[in-house]
Amino acid sequence: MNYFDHITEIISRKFAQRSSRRGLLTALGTALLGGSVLPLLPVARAAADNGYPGVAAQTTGNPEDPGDPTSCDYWRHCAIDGFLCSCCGGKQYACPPGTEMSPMTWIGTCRNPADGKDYIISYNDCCGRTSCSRCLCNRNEADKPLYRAFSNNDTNWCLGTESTVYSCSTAVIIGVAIKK
Amino acid sequence: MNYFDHITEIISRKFAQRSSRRGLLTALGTALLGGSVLPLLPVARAAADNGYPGVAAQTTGNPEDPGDPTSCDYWRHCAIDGFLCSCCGGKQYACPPGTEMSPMTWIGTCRNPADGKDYIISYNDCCGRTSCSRCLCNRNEADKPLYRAFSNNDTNWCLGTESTVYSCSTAVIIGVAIKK
Amino acid sequence: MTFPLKLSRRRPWSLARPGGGAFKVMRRPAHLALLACLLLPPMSSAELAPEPIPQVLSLPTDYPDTWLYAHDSNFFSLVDGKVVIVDVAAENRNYKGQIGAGQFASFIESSRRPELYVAETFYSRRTGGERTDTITIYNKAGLEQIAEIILPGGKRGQNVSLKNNLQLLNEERWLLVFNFTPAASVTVVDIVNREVLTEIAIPGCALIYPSGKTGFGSLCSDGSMLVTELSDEGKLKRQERLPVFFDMEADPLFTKTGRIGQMAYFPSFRGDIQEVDFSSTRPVISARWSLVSEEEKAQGWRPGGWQVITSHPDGRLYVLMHKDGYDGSHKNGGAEVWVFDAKKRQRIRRIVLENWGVTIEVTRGERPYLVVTNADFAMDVYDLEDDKLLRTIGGRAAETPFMLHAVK
Amino acid sequence: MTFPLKLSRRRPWSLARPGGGAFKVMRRPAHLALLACLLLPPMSSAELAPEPIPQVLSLPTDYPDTWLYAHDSNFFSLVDGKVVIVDVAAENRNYKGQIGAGQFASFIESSRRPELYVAETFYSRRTGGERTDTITIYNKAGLEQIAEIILPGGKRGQNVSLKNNLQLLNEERWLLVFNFTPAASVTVVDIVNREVLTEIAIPGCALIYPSGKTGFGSLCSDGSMLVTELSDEGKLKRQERLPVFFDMEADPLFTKTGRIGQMAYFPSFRGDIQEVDFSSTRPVISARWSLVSEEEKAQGWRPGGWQVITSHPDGRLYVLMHKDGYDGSHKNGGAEVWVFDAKKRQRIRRIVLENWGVTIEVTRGERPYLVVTNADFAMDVYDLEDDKLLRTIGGRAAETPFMLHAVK
Repeated sequence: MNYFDHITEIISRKFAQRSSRRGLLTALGTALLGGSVLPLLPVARAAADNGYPGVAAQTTGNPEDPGDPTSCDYWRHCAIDGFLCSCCGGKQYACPPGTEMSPMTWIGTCRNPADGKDYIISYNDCCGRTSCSRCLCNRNEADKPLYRAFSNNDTNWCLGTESTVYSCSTAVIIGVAIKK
Repeated sequence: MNYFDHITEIISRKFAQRSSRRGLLTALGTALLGGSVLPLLPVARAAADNGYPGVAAQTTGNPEDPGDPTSCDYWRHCAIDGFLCSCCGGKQYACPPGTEMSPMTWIGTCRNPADGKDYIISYNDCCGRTSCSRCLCNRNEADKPLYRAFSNNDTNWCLGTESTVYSCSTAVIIGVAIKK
Repeated sequence: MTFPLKLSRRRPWSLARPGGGAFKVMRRPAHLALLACLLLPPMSSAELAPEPIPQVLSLPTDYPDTWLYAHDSNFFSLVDGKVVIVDVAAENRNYKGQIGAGQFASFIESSRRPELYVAETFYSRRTGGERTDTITIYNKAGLEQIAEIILPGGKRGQNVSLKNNLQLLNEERWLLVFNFTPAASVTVVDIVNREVLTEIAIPGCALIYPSGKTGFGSLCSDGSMLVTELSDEGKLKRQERLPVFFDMEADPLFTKTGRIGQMAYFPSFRGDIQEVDFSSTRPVISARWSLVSEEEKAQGWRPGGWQVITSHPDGRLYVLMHKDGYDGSHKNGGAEVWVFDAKKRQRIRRIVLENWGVTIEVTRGERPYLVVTNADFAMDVYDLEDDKLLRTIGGRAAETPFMLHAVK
Repeated sequence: MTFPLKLSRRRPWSLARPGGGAFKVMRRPAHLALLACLLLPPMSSAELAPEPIPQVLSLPTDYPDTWLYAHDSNFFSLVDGKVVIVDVAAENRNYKGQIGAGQFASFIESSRRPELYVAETFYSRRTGGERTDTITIYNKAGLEQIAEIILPGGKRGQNVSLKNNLQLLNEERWLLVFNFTPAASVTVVDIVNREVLTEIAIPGCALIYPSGKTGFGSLCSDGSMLVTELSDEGKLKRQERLPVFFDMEADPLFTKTGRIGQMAYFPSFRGDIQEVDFSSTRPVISARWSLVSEEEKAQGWRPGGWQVITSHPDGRLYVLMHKDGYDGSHKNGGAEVWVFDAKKRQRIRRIVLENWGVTIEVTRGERPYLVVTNADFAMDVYDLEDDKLLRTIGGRAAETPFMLHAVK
């Protein structure tokens, strides 16, 4: 599910007003995505801070998959909306125990700063437990209104699951996209 | 229901650490209860601040019933625990629309600073709607453990109602207590 | 200051009755009666009188036009959302009451009957088990549940609260519910007789924009509109796809509208207004104009937030605006509310908000108030006489009130 | 950084199927398959491989002794509480999963079977309608609901979460549930065969303190203890009221205990410890001693908070303490945790907390951790090797985690 529209935007805005740390990270991220990939930097970002006090940073353990899966800035999260499953007992590609992964989803295309390739990311929701409430993250660049359903993140994508109750969202690699 | 044990205590503690305003109010309240009743002061307290940002202060409209029913410091609240119904669409003696007043309750004895008398106050809960969540207030002086049930405020007193779901708490006058 | 009650110390009240089965619960506990024996007779006229138990407040049958409904989707416990009734004009007692509205519920009030409607979803075990979709009907005065209609099929569309997924039609005789499974359809309910009439597919389209007496439009994924006309019996009479009238890729329309009379004003992501005339059963795509000057466009002024637009019967549109917008900033909220004369298509003034805004609403009375869900999820109330912040209604009145409905 | 998917722009995916009835939902949506056709073959070994869908994590069958259960009663949405499984020792991934536990639920784990038990209450319409009380059984590895037992009579006791309103007995064959209507009773459930055995009244008393193989004590409102002995079939065999052993008025016992072996340590409001030996079916009221010196007592040092006491199998008691206590401060929380040698009845040391504490727990392993629910409702983890704050687990891990259960 992908509908936590303003909150993280607001949170990051408020945070930025206080410290501008997040603005810095965004700028850093843009620089990284812009071209010259410096493999050490994303790791440094992850280790530094994910922006969620009380949530410990992670790494994927794979330098080809750089960044912190508990951070809204993690490269796979380029079109995610919701609570990050990595903060909720799941992983960036897996649901927490006891939940069910939605077979339906909305999809984004994110560039991996480690190899410069565009990956198709499937934002499958994890369903059947109450709101995880941790690591609320929203990025709206590719969002379209509700009438373009599979490009819309205001919809509860816990569909086709035993329960439509939403808990958190994953960001699963389903392949490399054709270059535009 | 009367079980919001530490929260307001904690909130007031945190608040006190910041500004000591609440400590002042408590001291003021104690002074008032101690003997010389200054009728203007409780009103001044009510108008000043109830301690809950975003909740507007009230008065009872009766100088014999001084203070602010949205304040934890209001004299009738001497043994209350929970969300104050005055902040939730109810009044100090009445439940919000759509809820049901619990016929069972726990009872406290509070001194009215206006007449110096001790009143028996019945803390009937309002039930059948979700947590109001406003004006969380707790005062534990007369609280006994769960095995002394009718003196215990950790119990959900939404009993004997169609639903046991708790929404907020009232503070109803049921009479004047015998002097000890 | 507490004086422990001596009586309760001598007599343990938690008397249990042995054996199984459901105990009958006393409606008026015995100890209250016992306590009454201990009360002194009134000693002076100044003494406060005992207050009756139980007492439950009620509301007027017709709500004042300074009230609104704050729909709290409650992101941090989505199954337990609610609609809070708020008086924005009063100095205090702003929170009037609440009704349940969980699991991506939808809400609408009737303006012809003193009733409120909530479309919601329940699970027998809260987050799982058997699903039941319902329309729950409350009376305005008591906020009591007076009827329930079961919606068949478990297909009620669940999304962040929108006004146009639950709409009244046919002089408020019908209530229309948007479904999404992901097949899109609309269930028509006879809300007077409390029965489900039919379900109508709206493939590739979404939402319900009432049109004329018995029609409605739905926005479609290709930038067109599907028109559905119902028979007098509430069955499908005719469907028609209007030609594409906006660029879905470059500049899609928000699903939120201002509505003045039968004219709806759809803002676009980049700051245009698309007018659609819903006077008759077949909507007419009308003029398109810009909310922003060329200079403002260059500065990136765009509409943004959740409920980004609202209107007043006096002919004014209110739009929540932010600067430095970009493709993807359409839900960011805004720092200003711009006021437009809808007929003249001209801006009247800019209101600079005290706090960042997420959702806006304007009460419908002759002296209107602007209400803004701010970034802390409290509601800021501005007096539109002088555009000054009058008060903030917060203190957990609602956890995440993304949708505000002014009383009609 | 988002690159809008060209494909989805050309093909609107929200294809609806007309007509009524429940649509069968695709388990693997067709568009994923279509997308696969657009994927390039792997170009280099460095490329990240596609990840299978669906994937759901699982947990070990035996949880490490550095984990605990944080019971979130969720005051701001009481119907939607939960139990969060937390690894307090790991550097990250501390939040392992959650199970539902709403409407003043109770929780206990089995130490003999890989199962978790929740006693809770559901309403058919979330806040109203038909009430159903259940024991829900989860497996530890999958956190899946593997069984449910309906509790009859709608009498399950609802209170702020306590350990002793849901207890295992008879080598964990029986699960005992405390009822309160306000008649007090205990329902005995055969948790192995998943059936309700009986209900036993405990008039004027409350809670369940297992004693011996088939007995339990309950604390009573006059300062005594009621002893209940069950037959091998889980029926009532014998009840006995022990003499009053504490002063209910002047200095009542907390309902929370430390328990080392079969000895329970009940703190009193004013700072004593009352030992009760639960080795055999009939509890033995044992020694009473003070946690505080005369000087400390004069300074008002008292236990206070919610879970104010806990213990470790190594023989240590941990008590949450505050200064300047008064009658009524027993739930205020505390600034220090005092560590006692239970056998010697002597304090070993004082731990000054970094943040005000509300509830404490100590993990049961050889290298124990002290976990404190702090005033912000985050969990502070202290290393008991050096009493230093190691980490804080927060970020809405739980809204109001008043009760922490260390993995046994």
